[in-house]
Amino acid sequence: MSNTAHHAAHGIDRDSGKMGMWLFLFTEMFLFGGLFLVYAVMRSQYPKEFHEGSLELNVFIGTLNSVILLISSATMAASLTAIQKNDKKMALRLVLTTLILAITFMVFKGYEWNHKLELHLYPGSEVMRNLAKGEIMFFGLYFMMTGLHALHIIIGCTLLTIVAIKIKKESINSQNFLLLENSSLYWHLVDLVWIFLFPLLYLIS
Amino acid sequence: MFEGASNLAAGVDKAFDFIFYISAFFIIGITGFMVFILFKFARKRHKQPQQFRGSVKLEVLWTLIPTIIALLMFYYGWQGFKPMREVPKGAMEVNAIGRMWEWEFDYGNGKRSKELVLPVNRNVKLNLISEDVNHSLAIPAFRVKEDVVPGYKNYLWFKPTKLGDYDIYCTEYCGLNHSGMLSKAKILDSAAYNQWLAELKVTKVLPSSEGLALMKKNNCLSCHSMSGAKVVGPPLNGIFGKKSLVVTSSGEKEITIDEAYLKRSILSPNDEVVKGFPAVMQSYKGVVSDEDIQKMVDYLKAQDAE
Amino acid sequence: MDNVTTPSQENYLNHKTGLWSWLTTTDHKRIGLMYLYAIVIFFLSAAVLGLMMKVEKMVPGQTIMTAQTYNAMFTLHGIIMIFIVVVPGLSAVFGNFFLPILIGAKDVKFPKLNLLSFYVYIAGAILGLFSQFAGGHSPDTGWTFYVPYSTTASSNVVLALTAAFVLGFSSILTGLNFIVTIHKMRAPGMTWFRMPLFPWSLYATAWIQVLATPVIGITLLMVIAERVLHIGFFDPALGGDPVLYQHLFWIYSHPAVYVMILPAMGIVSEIFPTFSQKPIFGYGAIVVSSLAIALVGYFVWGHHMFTSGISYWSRWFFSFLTFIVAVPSAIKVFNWVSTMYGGSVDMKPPLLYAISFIFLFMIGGFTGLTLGSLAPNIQLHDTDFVVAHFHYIIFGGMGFAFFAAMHYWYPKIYGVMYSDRWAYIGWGVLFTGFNILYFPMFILGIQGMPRRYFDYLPEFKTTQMISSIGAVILFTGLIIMISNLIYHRRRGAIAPQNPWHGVTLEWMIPSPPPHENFDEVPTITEEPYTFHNPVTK
Amino acid sequence: MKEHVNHIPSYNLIIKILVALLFFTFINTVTSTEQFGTLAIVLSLVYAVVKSFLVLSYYMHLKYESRFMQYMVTGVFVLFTLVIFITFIDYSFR
Ligand code: HEA
Ligand code: HEA
Ligand code: HEC
Ligand code: CUA
Ligand SMILES: [Cu+2]
Repeated sequence: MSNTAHHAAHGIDRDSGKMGMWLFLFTEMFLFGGLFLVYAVMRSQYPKEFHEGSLELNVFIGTLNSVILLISSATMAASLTAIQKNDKKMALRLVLTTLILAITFMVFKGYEWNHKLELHLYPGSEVMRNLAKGEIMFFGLYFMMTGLHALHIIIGCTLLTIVAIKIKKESINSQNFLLLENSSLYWHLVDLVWIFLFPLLYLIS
Repeated sequence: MFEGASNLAAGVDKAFDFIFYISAFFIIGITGFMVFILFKFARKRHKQPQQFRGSVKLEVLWTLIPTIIALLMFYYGWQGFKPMREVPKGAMEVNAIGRMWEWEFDYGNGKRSKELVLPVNRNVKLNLISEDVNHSLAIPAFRVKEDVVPGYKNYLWFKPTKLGDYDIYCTEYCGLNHSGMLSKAKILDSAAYNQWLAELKVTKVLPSSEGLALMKKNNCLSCHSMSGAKVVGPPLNGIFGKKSLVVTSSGEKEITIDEAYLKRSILSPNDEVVKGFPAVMQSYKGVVSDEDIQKMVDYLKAQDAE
Repeated sequence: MDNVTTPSQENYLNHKTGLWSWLTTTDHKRIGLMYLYAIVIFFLSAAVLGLMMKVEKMVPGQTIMTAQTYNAMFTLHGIIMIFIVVVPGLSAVFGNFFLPILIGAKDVKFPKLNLLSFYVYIAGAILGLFSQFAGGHSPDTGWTFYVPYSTTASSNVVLALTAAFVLGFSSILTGLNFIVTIHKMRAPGMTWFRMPLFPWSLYATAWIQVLATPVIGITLLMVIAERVLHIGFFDPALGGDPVLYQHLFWIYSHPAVYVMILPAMGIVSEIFPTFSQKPIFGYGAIVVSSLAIALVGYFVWGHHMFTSGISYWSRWFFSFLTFIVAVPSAIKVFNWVSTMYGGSVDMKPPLLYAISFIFLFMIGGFTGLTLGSLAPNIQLHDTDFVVAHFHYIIFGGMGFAFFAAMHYWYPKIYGVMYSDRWAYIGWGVLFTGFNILYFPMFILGIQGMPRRYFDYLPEFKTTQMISSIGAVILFTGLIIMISNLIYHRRRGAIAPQNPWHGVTLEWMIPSPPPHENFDEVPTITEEPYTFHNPVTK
Repeated sequence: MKEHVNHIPSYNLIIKILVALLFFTFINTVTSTEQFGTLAIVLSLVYAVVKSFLVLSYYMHLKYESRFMQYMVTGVFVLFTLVIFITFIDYSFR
């Protein structure tokens, strides 16, 4: 979708561009939806083990990351307001803040994963194999879901970088900001997914 | 359908026939009508096409009628199916075990058979157990079929009503020799059945099924069968102690299969290739730990020669 | 109106020339044609695999291939046919070519995305083929990739899964593009209910593509994760659930069968009015039934799993909805037949194919009902009856609609005519062969012959033999039909602008269409399929 | 297609929403650390739904979007819920 802005030059109006983006977001929702379905089924099969598994996760980091992502969503939304108000500097600053927050999120995530690796808690490991079946499943889902989510953050970061450059070069401006708008839609979706992931993985006691 | 041989056949056939006759009616009717139109309204004969666009009355009619017919079809199918999930009390139970690519029927107390032998007119429940991948136990003459899924407690039941031999198929794709995963259901009268059961040898349960699990895990079974079937490689059941003709770099020789040979076959399979087989097996050196290889070899050794 | 386009006139084919101009084109018509050639090539190669399977099964026992090869063959046949040929099939070829024209637009909304999705498609297709030949075994899981076999088998399953994943992505992009196009690009005056039926069916299809395809994406990713990272979503030893895989797989793959058939229904809905010179009967009902099929079709996936140990009520529910979803198809059939009634019916090759479509689709549909019924399904599940059902409905339905569209729009696409005579002969052989090939498979299935069987018991010998002979006849028919089209591409008589006297927008522009379709964007003032002066020469 | 006025959410509004979002996150951690039993999961889901509603309507501007888009997004969520529900017809009656 990264070339929507390019189309803008050829007369891709904002409405169509946004509509295309929303349709794309629907597919993302169902992509994660598949995982949520597996989660729901597995949780109904192993309620106790899921509880046990979630105790292993670091709620503090989870919460911190939630806060970070929510703030980044707000800055992203604000940058869209800024560009529409023709405040280029502010828009750029807000996009960069979002980017930094995203990277912070990844750093914490990396720390969390690394910790799991140190405990030899990763799919296929000896430690993992000796857990109860439901717990293996819990961690499997944990890695798959957060992993896919992290992948989306990384894609988002790339997108944000491009947006930042384009704002700087003024090819995104108060008249033509479809790419910024679509990137922010994408970014909010990533946030939306986390809004569900966080309680389901970290907070189920 | 062809003649059924169990209590469930009537329900299935009734639903099938119902749908079949209605379908035949519609297919022949609509096709006939189309042919009639093609004749009657052919451009040669009919130069003034009428320009009407539809009729609400007709739309409603041909929404409602098919709905009703479809629901009737559903109803018959459901009625035929309902008894299949209601196992009567006191049905005799047999464990049906599916593995790549054979069936085994466990009558309890170590009595196992490769064929399903049953007394006529008694309710039987088959507990379906898979030792590896999905299979499906189908006996068309009895109109039964259920998947055999690892980790699942699936079952089926029926009451055979006719003496005779019936084919058993595996109908869920399970790999190379799926089409060879056949067996027979033999329905005897109760005296004959009791005698058969009494004479059935008690097979000792194999000691280390861990070895078997390892062999599955390492995909040995995609080339070797444990049932005597020739797949890519030679079957591995009961080979211990047997003589085998192998081809080495210095020519053919006959060896007796012992523990050392079994290990060599896994670690460097292409040094001694069993005659008549291609040298396609890869070495498992470094792929499988020595410990695990030992377990597999132990398992192979303990296999009962049949 | 019948002014003949002279070949010297500029059109999309000679607008620019050279291979490069094709490979980088964003013209929807050229992209459609590139899809056409790719799909036909894949279709023919997969069809040859089908023929070889039939030859192998002519007599019991091993004849021309080993069991290993046979298994790899039906897997590749299934993967190509489903993911590479019929799922993109009609919408990518005729959808791309005719959707913008039919709604009076110059192109699709995102032309570059359109080209991208073509290349994604090609990449996926190549990956799929590559999985067969890259070292190790070719995948032999069947196109359904059922676990745990697909997670333990030693073959190149990951590559095949990735291929299906990539192809799904292409399908999503096409769907997305079409939805936006239909929403935003309709010509002035073309309200929703003045839109012809082919675009309507593409619209319903596109929604399924967007909303169902991601599910298969994530499912295949999970299988890949299971194989590569040892996460045991579906492995019972690790607490996973093999039947859950089947749920996820069919959540996509059942709606996918409607992705195949809906555009086919759209195409025949275009053909019947034209060759009867009479408006379509029950336009509104056909539109609504397309949308109903798309919606309800989402909820019947479990009818593929009736024997896999799902709960009693689950079977009940899925069987019930399966019967409900058949009703909109019934409505369409009645409306098509009524469209011809009272018309002035001209039995040209496209109409012949469209009528055969109805006939074969009915057989496929009713046997689908037999399968959807709980008790008969127990007997027929995973037998040759299922194989016959879906070949009737996919090949007989979607395939014949493809051929119908090919004969209907051929003059428009290339600006030349094929030989009617050879088209009739090809049809005759094809249709005969088709029925001889697949009808016996119903009988085999009823007798219990399981599918995906390399070998069979002697009692099935005669029926198998008849069926195999059918395959050879079908093969001949296809060759005749295709040769006719290929031969006349260069040598055919120049086609008029409107050879069939159709009234939809594609017939208002020259054949072949100019580069940007319309010199000036048309304004639509009336319902579609309005024949002011029917031509019945 | 009618020209609709382009709404620009103010910074003020964005911050208000952020506060609400953080607030729900905070309560969520509280209600699940205490012993809330099965209620905890229900509450978590309720909070998540409220939060996503806020994000969708304000940050993703659905509130200012056409009726059609609003229906579509709702439809997608309903569709997904139905799919889960139907899958559970299998799992809860095994
Ligand atoms: C284009 C593809 C396509 C289409 C449109 C359909 C349409 C239908 N399919 Fe089919 N199906 C497949 C492709 C398709 N199918 C494939 C590929 C498989 C196998 C997958 C695999 O395992 O590999 C399959 C398997 C399959 C099964 C599982 C079989 C099994 O494995 O056990 C079932 C069971 O319910 C089924 C049912 C139906 C039904 C009820 C319809 C209905 O939509 C049909 C509706 C049509 C009609 C009913 C005919 C027209 C109506 C009339 C003439 C009017 C009169 C009508 C009434 C009175 C009701 N199909
Ligand atoms: C679009 C879908 C489609 C089409 C058109 C076909 C077409 C054919 N299929 Fe199909 N088939 C499937 C989709 C399709 N199939 C699917 C999805 C499966 C399930 C796979 C699975 O189980 O996983 C399947 C499975 C399947 C089986 C079952 C395997 C088994 O369960 O054991 C068989 C067996 O006979 C078969 C045979 C055929 C035959 C003979 C044709 C014939 O109709 C083909 C006719 C064409 C020709 C005979 C050749 C034409 C060639 C030329 C005109 C020229 C060629 C020239 C060059 C290439 C240069 N197919
Ligand atoms: C690619 C297919 C393939 C796989 C996988 C495979 N084998 Fe083999 N195996 C063969 C073939 C072919 C032969 C016969 C030729 C030879 O001896 O090398 C053989 C021979 C053998 C023999 C000698 C049998 C005899 O009768 O002398 C043993 C023992 C054996 N394999 C064990 C194993 C074990 C244990 C594994 C898994 C860890 C395994 N194989 C995996 C193909 C395979
Ligand atoms: Cu066992 Cu197929
Ligand atoms: Cu289906």
